[in-house]
Amino acid sequence: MPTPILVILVFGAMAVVFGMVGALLPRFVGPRTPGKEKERAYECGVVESGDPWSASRVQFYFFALIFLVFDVEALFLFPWAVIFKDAGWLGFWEMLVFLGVLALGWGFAWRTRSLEWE
Amino acid sequence: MERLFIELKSSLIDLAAWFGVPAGWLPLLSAFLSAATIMAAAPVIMMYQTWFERKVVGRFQDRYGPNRVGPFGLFQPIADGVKALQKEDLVPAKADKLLHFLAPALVVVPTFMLFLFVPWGRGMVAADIDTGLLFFFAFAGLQAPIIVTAGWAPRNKFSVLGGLRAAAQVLSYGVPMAISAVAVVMAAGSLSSSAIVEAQGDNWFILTPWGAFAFVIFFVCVVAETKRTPFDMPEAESELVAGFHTEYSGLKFALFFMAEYMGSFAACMLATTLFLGGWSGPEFLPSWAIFMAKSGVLFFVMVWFRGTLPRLRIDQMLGLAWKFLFPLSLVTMVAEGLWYFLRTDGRMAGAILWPLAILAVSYWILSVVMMREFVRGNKPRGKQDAW
Amino acid sequence: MPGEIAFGVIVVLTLGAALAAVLSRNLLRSALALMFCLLGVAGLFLMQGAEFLSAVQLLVYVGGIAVLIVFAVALLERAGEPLAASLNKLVPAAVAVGAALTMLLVVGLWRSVIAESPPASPGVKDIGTALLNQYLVPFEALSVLLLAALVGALLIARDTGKEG
Amino acid sequence: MFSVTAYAVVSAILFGIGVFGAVARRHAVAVLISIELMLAAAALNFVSFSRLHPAQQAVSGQVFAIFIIAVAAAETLVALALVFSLHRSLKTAHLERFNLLKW
Repeated sequence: MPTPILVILVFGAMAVVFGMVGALLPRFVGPRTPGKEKERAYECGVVESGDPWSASRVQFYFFALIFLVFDVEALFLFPWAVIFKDAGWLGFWEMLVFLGVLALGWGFAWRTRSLEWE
Repeated sequence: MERLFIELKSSLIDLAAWFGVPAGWLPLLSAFLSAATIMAAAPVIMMYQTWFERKVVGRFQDRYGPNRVGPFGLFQPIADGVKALQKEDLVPAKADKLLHFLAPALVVVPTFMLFLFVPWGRGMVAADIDTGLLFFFAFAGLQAPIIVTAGWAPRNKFSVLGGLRAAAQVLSYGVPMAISAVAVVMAAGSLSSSAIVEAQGDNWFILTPWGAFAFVIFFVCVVAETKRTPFDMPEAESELVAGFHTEYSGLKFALFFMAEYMGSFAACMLATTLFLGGWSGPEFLPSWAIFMAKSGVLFFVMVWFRGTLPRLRIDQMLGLAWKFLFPLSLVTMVAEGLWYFLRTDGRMAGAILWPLAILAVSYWILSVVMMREFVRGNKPRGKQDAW
Repeated sequence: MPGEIAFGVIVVLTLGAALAAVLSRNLLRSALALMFCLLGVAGLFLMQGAEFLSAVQLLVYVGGIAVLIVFAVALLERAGEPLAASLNKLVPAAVAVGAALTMLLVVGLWRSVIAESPPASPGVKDIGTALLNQYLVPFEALSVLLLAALVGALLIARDTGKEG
Repeated sequence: MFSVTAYAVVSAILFGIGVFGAVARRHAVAVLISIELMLAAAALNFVSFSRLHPAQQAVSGQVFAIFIIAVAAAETLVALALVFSLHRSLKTAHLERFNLLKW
């Protein structure tokens, strides 16, 4: 197996161990004085109301959605950018067509005010 | 000095071979050595980042900053770590206990991974693969789901909202960040970070007309990605207490803090690699020292932002990403294409003028549109639209 | 040797996470398990020398699609609670179908002789060239598909009702 | 490096798990998660089997896997939008409740 890949795997394993130890350690080291008041959700001292796990705004989903579309676009930009100099004008135009179509989607999202936070 | 770390590593491997470690395991040893070095270096860098930031912001605000523990307060980060360790591990009664444990444990992992793909010096990329740059962006994006989980686990209103906001911010700024890097990839013709540094030589990409634009876009996005001021509204204490890490105490909080600072330094390192010529510089200095110095200067700029700029509102923040930086990054990419084609055609004058003209016009149009949107956004709107 | 260990660990992570994703009664945990499973698949790509694909898997699948699902779970009402009954009445049938299909594939693979060959690992340049020449039409068609998906999803998810 | 068979077996098991989930889960998002598992298994197969070919044709396998990933992104966008829409009108995302046309 090539060394760079080995480095990624070994380092990933080490980072996971680092995080796990970091998150487990306070259980054994820190003091433990549990209490009912202490274990309530913190809302600046006010008794909490409502359930935070109920539905939030769909607006967040819009941003994730638009992000995903343009993330896929960016993914196609990278292999093109690598061969951009060899591909010449033709390759450039091919990518501009691709971008142009997706720019329509961006324009639609702007027009329908999906890019806005209200 | 130049090859200090490389020689050290190869002599350690030779030593292991001499002691009779089978040849099949030597690559693993080599990988382990690189990994362990970075694993040790990154937290130390992070500790002195916090010290540096507190000192500098202290000066901005006309105070001393930490100066009690050790000379110039140099041991302050260690004292902070010990203090975090002594805190009680609070888990809210209603929390999802498993996720409350997993989120802080995992949040550092993708941030650590970022350091593998930057060239710390000449020939010092830990994982020198063809697609290193793409891996950097991929791991930077992995933060988002972990942050949502971290906010979700403790079942607290503020942290749920903070987590969702932070994730929306990380996602939104990830796109212009990647696209502004595409312009660099076009010029360098490679996704490998060491090849990008070598492609620049002494002609740093920031000195080209498109490069200057791309650098500014990239740096703004990077500041937002790492949730630093002026984009720190996921942690806006005036509205959301402490954002997604409200309910984490002691070392668990320290892990989030660590992920943030390490991420910001890794991002400075990547910006140096892409636009500031990486480790290239005067010959008499070792390449890794030059690289660290350049990254440190960029981190100073981040601290400068923090000392100077007020926080953006969430609508302004998202608008800036999608209505301004995103189209501008695409235009930058096209300008880089024009620049290259005109130069290969031998029209040097046009090569400077056309890209600059395109960039300037689109910058002007976009900023005018943005300003109008902001002015409109500041007025109370009559009818709330269904959107 | 290190290769074998890495392969074993990644396979266990992938399949274990897949099982957890399918069986967990808590949707958010399901979504996170999916994320780990896809991470494992990215690891398998990496081990086969498909570096670009591995990065794409991380960037789009783990960092995009899995995030979208996590978001959706966080935004749906009551989705954070463990579901009372997460499986329907078709469990025996589902187990039968899943197991039969897997057995069929595995037996088929076992009996077919697959020639061993050194891994051919095309680089990013090859992929870029293929996209711009051989696969130009699907590539441009994909932009239309993404446009359609973006517009469609925005229109469908849009809040037409009165509640705010 | 392992034989293609090893990766293909992993992919087969992954696909089987996905099929089970897609049939047996009640919640729409859980079914979607299972479908993602199946798609990932398919992409894994494309990449593993492309290794049997010289680099010229091996590209095709990888390009197909990229297309699978991109199409999966489009599919997820619309599917989750549908789940939101149904959830809004029916207050549930359990698939057997979506039976208004079953008369």
